[in-house]
Formats: sequence, structure tokens, C-alpha cells
Amino acid sequence: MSLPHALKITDIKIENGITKTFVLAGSLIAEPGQFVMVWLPGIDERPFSLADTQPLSLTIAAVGCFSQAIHQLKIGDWLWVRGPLGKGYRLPAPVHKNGLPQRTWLIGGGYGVAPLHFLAKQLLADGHEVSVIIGARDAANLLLVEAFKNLGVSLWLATEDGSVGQLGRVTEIMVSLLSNSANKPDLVYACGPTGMLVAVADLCQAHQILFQLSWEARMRCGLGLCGSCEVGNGWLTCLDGPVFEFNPLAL
Amino acid sequence: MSLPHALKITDIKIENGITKTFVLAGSLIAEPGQFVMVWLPGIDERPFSLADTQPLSLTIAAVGCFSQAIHQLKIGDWLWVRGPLGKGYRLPAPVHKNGLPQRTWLIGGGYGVAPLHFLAKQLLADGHEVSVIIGARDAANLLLVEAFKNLGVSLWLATEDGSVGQLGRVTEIMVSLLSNSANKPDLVYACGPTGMLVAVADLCQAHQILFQLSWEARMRCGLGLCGSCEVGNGWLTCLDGPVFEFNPLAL
Amino acid sequence: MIHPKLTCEFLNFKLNTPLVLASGIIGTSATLMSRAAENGAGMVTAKSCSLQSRPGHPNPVALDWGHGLINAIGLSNPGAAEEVNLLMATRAKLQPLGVPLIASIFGGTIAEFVQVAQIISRAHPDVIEVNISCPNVSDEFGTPFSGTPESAATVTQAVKQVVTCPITVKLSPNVPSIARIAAAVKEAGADAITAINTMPGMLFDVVSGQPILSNKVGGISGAALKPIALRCVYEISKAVSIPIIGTGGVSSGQDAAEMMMAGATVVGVGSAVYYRGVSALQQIWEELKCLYPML
Amino acid sequence: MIHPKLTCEFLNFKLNTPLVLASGIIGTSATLMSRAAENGAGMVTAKSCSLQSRPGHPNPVALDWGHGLINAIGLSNPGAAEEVNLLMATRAKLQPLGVPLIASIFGGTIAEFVQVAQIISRAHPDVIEVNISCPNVSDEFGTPFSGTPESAATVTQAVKQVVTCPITVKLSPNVPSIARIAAAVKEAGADAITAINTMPGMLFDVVSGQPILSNKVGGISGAALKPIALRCVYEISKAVSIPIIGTGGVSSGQDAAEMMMAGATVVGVGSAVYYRGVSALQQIWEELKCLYPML
Ligand SMILES: Cc1cc2nc3c(=O)[nH]c(=O)nc-3n(C[C@H](O)[C@H](O)[C@H](O)COP(=O)(O)OP(=O)(O)OC[C@H]3O[C@@H](n4cnc5c(N)ncnc54)[C@H](O)[C@@H]3O)c2cc1C
Ligand SMILES: Cc1cc2nc3c(=O)[nH]c(=O)nc-3n(C[C@H](O)[C@H](O)[C@H](O)COP(=O)(O)OP(=O)(O)OC[C@H]3O[C@@H](n4cnc5c(N)ncnc54)[C@H](O)[C@@H]3O)c2cc1C
Ligand SMILES: Cc1cc2nc3c(=O)[nH]c(=O)nc-3n(C[C@H](O)[C@H](O)[C@H](O)COP(=O)(O)O)c2cc1C
Ligand SMILES: Cc1cc2nc3c(=O)[nH]c(=O)nc-3n(C[C@H](O)[C@H](O)[C@H](O)COP(=O)(O)O)c2cc1C
Ligand code: FES
Ligand code: FES
Repeated sequence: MSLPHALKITDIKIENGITKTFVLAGSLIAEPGQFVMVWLPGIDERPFSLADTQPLSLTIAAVGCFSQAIHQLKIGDWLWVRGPLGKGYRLPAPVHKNGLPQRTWLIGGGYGVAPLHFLAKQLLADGHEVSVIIGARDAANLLLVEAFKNLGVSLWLATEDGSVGQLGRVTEIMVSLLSNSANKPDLVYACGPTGMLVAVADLCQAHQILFQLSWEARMRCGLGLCGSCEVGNGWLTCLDGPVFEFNPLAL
Repeated sequence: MSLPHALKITDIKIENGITKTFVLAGSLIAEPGQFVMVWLPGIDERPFSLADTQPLSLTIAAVGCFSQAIHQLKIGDWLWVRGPLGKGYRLPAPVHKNGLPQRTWLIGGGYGVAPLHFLAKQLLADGHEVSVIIGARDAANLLLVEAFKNLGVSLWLATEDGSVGQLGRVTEIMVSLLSNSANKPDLVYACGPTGMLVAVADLCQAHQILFQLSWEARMRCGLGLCGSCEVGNGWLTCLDGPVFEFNPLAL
Repeated sequence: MIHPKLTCEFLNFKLNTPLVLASGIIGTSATLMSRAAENGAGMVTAKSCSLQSRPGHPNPVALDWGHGLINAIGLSNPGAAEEVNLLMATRAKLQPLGVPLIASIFGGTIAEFVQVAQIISRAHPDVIEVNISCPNVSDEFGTPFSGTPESAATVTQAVKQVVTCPITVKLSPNVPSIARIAAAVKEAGADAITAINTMPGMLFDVVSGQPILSNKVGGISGAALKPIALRCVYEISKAVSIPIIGTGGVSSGQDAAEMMMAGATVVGVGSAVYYRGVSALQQIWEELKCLYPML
Repeated sequence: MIHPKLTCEFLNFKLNTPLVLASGIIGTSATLMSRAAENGAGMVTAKSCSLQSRPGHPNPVALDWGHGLINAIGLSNPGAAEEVNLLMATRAKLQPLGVPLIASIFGGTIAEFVQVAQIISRAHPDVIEVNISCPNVSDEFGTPFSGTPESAATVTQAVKQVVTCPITVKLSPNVPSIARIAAAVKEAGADAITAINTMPGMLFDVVSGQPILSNKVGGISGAALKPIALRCVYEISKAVSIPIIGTGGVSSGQDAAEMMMAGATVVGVGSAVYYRGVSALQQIWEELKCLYPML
């Protein structure tokens, strides 16, 4: 799928007031954290994380022109996808392949939660321990809560208005959990807005926890050539990322 | 090896007065009967059958400008090879894969004997019965006699001057063997000059024996495009052949 | 789902399929061309022919370099007089199959083009393709006739005047504006345009330091040529309204569909005969029908 | 075994490697360009810049079509005035590494080329690359400046007159005789030639029937371009004796060797950054040294 591949929409799930998951008639071999470029002829092409690969699913929040255009689509309509692109999350060795079981925390904000569900499934299948901490502005913007519950992971919720879960941000939940050093995870995976990612990185560095952050940037070529997705000191989000094992703004 | 690949000559075996086998520092995945184009920069490029693939070996008679130029080469020199090209001999199912053991005759004339040794090895490895009938102008031009003896196949020789083996042609040996119907083979493979191939085809048709002929023609592109290797009614030696399971002059 | 304007019509001909065997591809004998016609070719183009016979270049003359082919066969042909016999024999075989024959001609001067056209006309080909990719020998840099609107138009007009059958002019991609060339040859009387011929290229052997083709430079065809051909056909179809034989890099039904979306009336196929065998055109035609089952 | 003339010299510069980051490839910031310089680039070319800032084309702007890339980024750039700051910051980072900086300029008119050259000169780039592949807006068909010897020479001469640093003129492959263009720009004062820019192409989506790039037409680079680039460089090197930055389809040491055998002085690398990452040039350099260990 180096070129845009037309796939039919086979199902549309309403996740919350502004978010839908589009299930497509096709699958992809890809890692959690990788992304695809979604094209609508005559409209635009934008990057979206993989919410699942079998079948290929995308969880999309209607926030602007392009995402709203996608939200207009119905079951049976075409969607064009190229990818997978970029570097996904690096997973610890599976337990069934003699890896040590790892305690992982998955931190998500906004639609950044989408790729974490796919990641959680993979980590659980590999025998690791998964805790999920997700946040949003309010209850109506929280994503995939039921889906995570169904996976049976430990789940913490944060909303900025306190309408559900803890009042405040995901990092505040992290801080309170980390206050008991017995809780300390081996690995933190995060996806969400830049401010959240930086806060997560700082917190992890302070506690000497390994972390991987899925970054966002304006993507044009998606191939590591045009330079428009640069973050920090020369890092290309589409080629070196979107997942970085360091804070690209700091290095 | 779609493009000419430079390989070093690691060994040169003198087969007879005009024929040498060049052993190259490389191997190829190919079938008996397929060929390669051999290039000498600034000189020419010509087709040669595979005498072996592991390591890649070519048995070449010095008959004209190009083949003489190859005969000038020494161990350590480069030879350029592209291929394998064309359609090789179709082999019966191996006995170890539940094929029936087949009685095969391999008929060779001149340097046409070269690919037959590779074919014989393969047929024997697959559990089939192999008889080899080879001919040449005289004893000095006979090829690979010792090599076939070493394989332990039944071997008949024919020379036009009677200097070794039976006086006459390979087809005469075939005729005398076929006079006893108990000898009738399941499959005849042949490689050699056109006259010989036509005679073999006629004989096989008369006795209702399946046959495969490795044909010769002037090759230019070697890719089935230029038309210069056409034989009979629209058959391309480089693409449809060089091995045909019928007489291309007759169909 | 949009589908291309899938027609099996070209000029006044009703074709069995919209696929055309490209010039130089097994177009060297009546038997080979009729084999192509029996294997999916709606029209068949003969190998380009010149006034005098040409042996072509020494080997190596063609290579698969992984992303396409490169060839410098050297326009080998038996010369126009002998080609007439070949074309007549071919026509006799193609006519019962309902497959029109396109003769292909070239020359180093305008006078040669005219002479070849006149001689070849004796064979009554259905169409004559004017291959103007060869260098104009009277141009000091050896620029091909296809290189400027003026030289392309001059050849077109000269040939058109001496033949009665329709002519298609075959353009080359190595020009700054192919639309301009297309407009010029249409103005000069071309009934159709064949686009495109190969793109000049070269390969080197890093051990010997030599160009691999004996002729050094060769023409690129196959996969690498496809986007170039699509763009040329698109630009031509926007500039002129005569039929186009869209040729270059087509080896699947999907490729053929792209070529039609770019503006091709029918689709030429060359290198795919190497990639998929002589039945390549048949396979492409089946795939095309599969892709657009509503047609 | 023949080996190429492997020099790490270009004009008066001694280079760390004979590999040059091509224009438009991550040449949009000082940090990215210094990352390239730390990863094997002997010289670094900035993204082409125009008088006014340009946003570039909407997405999709670049695709991997299997045999190469196609892009229509649309020459997005911050405009010459802002580019001066970017170039100065870049130069400050490259100088300690011993890596010369090539600025790249373009315009729609000769006057624009001159203005951009003058503004950019304030940043004291080591070399200015004159990208003449953009269409001449005063030509009714929008033929690129690189399309004729006359327009190519005119731009060259105009820019040469207003700058003090050496200039290299970047040529396009879609011309009937690139040797003639090379001779013209050399005559007009070019110190070097960069060959080649991308070849115009197009791709269609067979489901929607639309060209995939928002700009419809894009430039082909990568593997498919290699034999075209080799042939162009060969023809240029036979026609003129000034240094050549041979660019197009190089993504391995073997490709780079071929480019040098064709006549390149140093070798430009673009698309390989996609195929092999930002360290592509370093990898190519290691492979080149491996291929010719006697060097
Ligand atoms: C690697 C990567 C992965 C991505 N994965 C996803 C994904 O899985 N799901 C998804 O919905 N989007 C994802 N995005 C974002 C997506 O590519 C678009 O940027 C997003 O859909 C907005 O595009 P638009 O044209 O609809 O809005 P625009 O017109 O670009 O923006 C409209 C307004 O919305 C704001 N806005 C833009 N994005 C967001 C946002 N995410 N949250 C809140 N406000 C926003 C803008 O600042 C602007 O004010 C991803 C981006 C990257 C780089
Ligand atoms: C599919 C295929 C496989 C081949 N395999 C082999 C092979 O394994 N070994 C091999 O040596 N050759 C093989 N050949 C033949 C080879 O390609 C050349 O044709 C041969 O080497 C002669 O080339 P030349 O340039 O040396 O002679 P040329 O200059 O072409 O011919 C010189 C003279 O020798 C005669 N002559 C040509 N070939 C032969 C011949 N085979 N026997 C007797 N006289 C001949 C010619 O008629 C001419 O009179 C094969 C050809 C084909 C098409
Ligand atoms: C081996 C070969 C020989 C060719 N000979 C001719 C020729 O004689 N005349 C001509 O006009 N084009 C010739 N061509 C060009 C083809 O007709 C066609 O335009 C080109 O190959 C692009 O199509 P493709 O990508 O389908 O091969 C030749 C091409 C090849 C590969
Ligand atoms: C994404 C992209 C952007 C480019 N931008 C420019 C540019 O701004 N100016 C320019 O002269 N060439 C530009 N080019 C052309 C390259 O500099 C180079 O000439 C071409 O890509 C061929 O080299 P390659 O095959 O190694 O990529 C661009 C190429 C690509 C792929
Ligand atoms: S989007 Fe072009 S470099 Fe990342
Ligand atoms: S050698 Fe060209 S078709 Fe066989």
C-alpha cells in the first residue's frame, strides 16, 4: 500500500460526540504506533494512527475540514489509505519468547487514545501487564473506555471538568500512582497533545522510567523528504517517528 | 541476475580439443535446459546453456569469434552472466514426492551434451532411470564421457568416423534400441544441432514417446521482444523455449 | 466508482480489444504478429522499417534492470521493399481475425520518410505509424525529429501527402512540452498520435566501467516509463482531440485503466510481453474487464 | 577491474565525501541540513527558494509508486528574505563540519532569478544552484527555462552577473538534447552543472479516476530515474568539461559508482533518504569505499 489503496468502509462505530471509528474492508501488517495517510480525492490527505489492523480501523475525531469530510462518509463508501508509514512503538520481547513480563503504562489524551487500544491488545497478547490512563476535556470526549474495560486492563480516567474519573490531567494520575514506588512501571507509552507528551517525558525522566512518545506534526510527503514534519532539532516525525524513545524537543 | 553480473572464473576444465568448462565464483537457481547470456564488454554477448548451477558452470566450444575470446580467459578473469533465461526441461515428479520412476533417454550432439549432464544429475537425484546417448564428429569432439560414466548412467556413444563408440549418429543408436520394444523409454530429452533434433522428434513421434527438445537460434534481446530467435511458426526460442515439448518447425 | 471510457474503437476500426501490440515487439514476422493477434491484440504494429535494411546493433541490445527494460536493438529491419512482403503476409493472417495492421516507418531525412511511406503503402496497411524518434541526420546535434514542433510537423505533413491510409505519429517523451508537439503534428495532418516511445537512458557495469549496451544509450520501457507516459498522454489529450494510442509501462489491467483515464483511446503494450509472455495482452484485457465488470 | 575517478573535490572545495544532499530533500532547516552533513553529505543543498514565500501544493504531494517516487511538493519555501536567515544559520552549523552549503534559487522570470540571487547572496552560500526546471511564466506554453538552450543560457548569464560565488545550473531531462543545453549554460558562465532534476510524470487512481497528486503532474525521482540520469550525465560530460553533480536514482554505492563512470564529479542523493533514512549518504559512502577498496 505504498500508493493510496481504495478500501470500502464496512462499519462505522460512534465512539463519542466527535469521534467515529471507521472499519475498512482490508487489513494491514503494521505495528501499533505506525500511521497511514488517508486520502479523499479532491479534498486532502492526512495522517491517522492505526486503531487496528485486522481489519484496518481508524478512530477519527471531527475537528476540522478534512476530519469532518470523513465523518460524512457512509458504510459502503471508499476511503483511500497508504501506509503503514513511520516507526511504531517498540514492544518488549513477548513472554512466550522468553521475554520478562513488563509492567507498562499507556497514557493517552484526546484521540491519542486510538492507537493505544491496538498497543494494549498487542502487549497483553505478549504476556505483559498493562495499565491505561486516559484523559479528555470532559466525559463526552473520552475515547474507547468500554473497549479498554473489555480488555480487562487496569484503567484510570481523567477529565478536565471532572465529569468522569479524576478531575485534572493524566499526568496528575501518574504522579499520584508514582508516589508509591511499588507502582513504578518498566515502560511508559504515551500518545496525545504535545503538552501532555512533554509532561509525561519530564515525569518519566525524573523517575528514571523508559518511555516512548507518539508525536504529532504537520505531514506532507510522509516519506521523510520534505522536512515539513520536523520537530525539535532535526527530527522527522514521519520517518524517525511518530514514536520517539526520547523527547524530540529536548534532544 | 537480470543485469550482467561479473563473476570470477575459479576453474577451467579442458573437456576436449575445442571445449572447456568454465567454473564461476557464484551459483544460480535455475533448471536444466535454461540458459544465460554471457557478456564480454566490448566484444559480444551470447547464450550458453547451464552446465551446472552450484557453482555456475558453462561448457563452451571454441567455434567462432566469441567462443574463442572466452577460451582466451584465465582463472581469475571476469565473465559477465545474466539469467537464467528461458524455459528449461520439465522434469517428471520426483519419486520421493510420489512420482513414478520414469525411464528417460538423454540424447546429445556436439556441445548440446553440456546441459544434459546437469539434467542427468537432477533426474537421478529424483529417482528416475537415465540412459545417455551422445554423439560427435569424432572421439576428440565427444564431450563429458567421463562425467557421465562417473554418474553411473547407461551410456552409448556414436561418432561419425567410428573413432569411438558406434559408427554413425545418435539416432541410429536410438533406432536400434527401439527395435526391442522392451527398451522403450517414457521420456526423451534432446539437445544438439537442428538436424539431430528433428530426427529425434520424428523418431519419438513414430514410437509415441514424449519428448523435449532444446532448440538453438540467434539470440539478441533474450527477453522475448525482438523476434530474432523465432523458429517455426512464431515460436520464440528465448521465451517459449529453448526447450520445446514439440517440434517447433512442425507446429 | 468511476470507470474509464472503455472503447474498442480507433479511427474507423472496430477492435476486438482496446490493446495494441507496440512497434518493435515481436513485429518481425507474420507468424509472430498473428500470434499476438490471437492473444488479445486488437491491433498489431509491425517493427519500424527504413528504406535500407539495417542489421541493428551488436549485443547486448536489451536488459531488464529491475524497474523496467532498456533496449538498443538498433531498429534492425529488412528494408522497406522486403517489409512490403512481410506486411502483406501479415495482413492476410490478421484480416480473418478482424485485427487491423499498423505499419511503422522511419527515416533519417524527410525524403527517406516519404520514400518509405510510398513503398510501404503498396502493402495496404490499415494505418501507418510514423516513428519520429530517430535522429534527424541533417541536424548537427542529431536532435530527433520528435524534438521540435517544426521538425515533427514537417515529417507528418510530408508523409500524410503521399499516403491514403490514416497515419498516427509516434512521439517521444524527452521534450519540454509534448502538448506543443502534439498540436503541431495534428495541425500537420496526423489522424492519431501514439505516445510514447522509449525514454533515452543508460546503464554502466561497475566492474568493467563500460556502458552495458553495445550502443551505450538505449530506450527505457516498462514500469519506469508508466508515469511518464501517463503524463504525456494526459497533456496530449488536453491539447488535441484526435485519438491516442497510449503506450508505456502498461502491464496489467489496472495500468491500462490508468492509461485510459489519462486520455488514451486505446492502449499500446510492449515490454509486458517480456514480463507476462505473448499472452500479456489477453491477460491485460481479462483484468480490465474484471476491474470494470459493469462494462 | 576499472574504478571510477573517485574524487572528493568539487570546484575549489575539498569535501569529506563525494556525496551531495540534493535540493528539496530535508533542506528546509539548519538542523535538518546539519543532520545530513553529519551523516555523510560532503555538500548540502538547501531547498529551492523564490522571491515570495510559497505554501506549496495541497496533499497528496509525494508518493512511492514502487519503482521510484513522484512528488509535487510545489516548491514551498519561506521566500528569499527569510531564506537568508535560514542559510546563515545553516552555514554556521556546516562550516565547522567542513561541509559547503549550496543555496538553490528559482523564479518565474529572469528578473526574479536575478533578485533572488542578489538577496540570497547576502547569506554567502558557498555555491548557488540555479534551478531552471520551473516554467518560464512569460512563455505561452509555460515551457521550463531548462527547455531550450536560449532560455537556459539567458538565466545563467543573468544570475552569473550578479553573484560572486560559483554557480551550478540544474538541468531537466525532458529535452531532446541535454548536451546542447549544457553547452549553452557553460558558455553563459555556469561553473558547474547539476543533472538532473526530476522527470515530469503522473499517476491515476483507478477507483476515483483522479490523478493522485493534488497538482496532477509531479516529478519522478528514485530508481526509475537512474538510467535517465546516467545518460544525461554521460552526454553532458562528453559535451562540456565543467564539474557535474550527477543526481538521480542513486541509492547505493554501486549506483554512485555508475554515476561517476557516466562522468559525474560528485553525486547528488535525494530519494534515497526515504529508502534508507537520513544516514543514506553515509551508507552509500561506506558501500562505495567497499566496492573500490583500492581507493
Ligand atoms: C502521526 C499522526 C497520527 C494521527 N492520528 C490521528 C488519529 O488517529 N485520529 C485523529 O482524529 N487524528 C489524528 N491525527 C490528526 C489528523 O492528521 C488531523 O490533523 C486531524 O484530523 C485534523 O485535521 P482537519 O483537517 O480535520 O482539521 P484542521 O483543519 O487541520 O484543524 C481544524 C482545527 O482543529 C484543531 N485540531 C486539529 N487537530 C486536532 C486534534 N487532534 N484535537 C483537537 N483539535 C485539533 C486545529 O488546531 C484547528 O484549530 C494524527 C496526526 C498525526 C501527525
Ligand atoms: C539456447 C542456446 C544455448 C547454447 N548453449 C551453448 C553451450 O552450452 N555451449 C556452447 O559452446 N555454445 C552454446 N550455444 C551457442 C553459442 O551461443 C554460440 O552460438 C557459439 O558459441 C558460437 O558463437 P561464436 O561467436 O563463437 O561463433 P560464430 O562466429 O557465431 O560462428 C562461427 C562458426 O561456427 C559455427 N558454429 C556456431 N555454433 C556452432 C556450434 N555450436 N557447433 C559447431 N559449429 C558452430 C558457425 O556456423 C560459424 O560457421 C548456445 C546457443 C543457444 C541459442
Ligand atoms: C525491444 C524493443 C524494441 C522496440 N522497437 C521499436 C521500434 O522499432 N519502433 C518504435 O516505434 N518503437 C519501438 N519500441 C518502443 C515500443 O513500441 C514502446 O513505445 C515502448 O517500449 C513503451 O512501451 P512499453 O513500456 O509497453 O514497452 C521498442 C521497444 C522495445 C522494448
Ligand atoms: C520531495 C522532493 C523535493 C524536491 N525539491 C526540489 C527543489 O526544491 N529544487 C530542486 O532543484 N530539486 C528538487 N527535487 C529534485 C531533487 O533535488 C533531485 O534532483 C531528484 O529528486 C533526483 O534525485 P533522486 O533520484 O536522488 O531523488 C526534489 C525531489 C524530491 C523527491
Ligand atoms: S512529512 Fe515530509 S518529511 Fe515528514
Ligand atoms: S532473442 Fe529477442 S525475442 Fe528471442
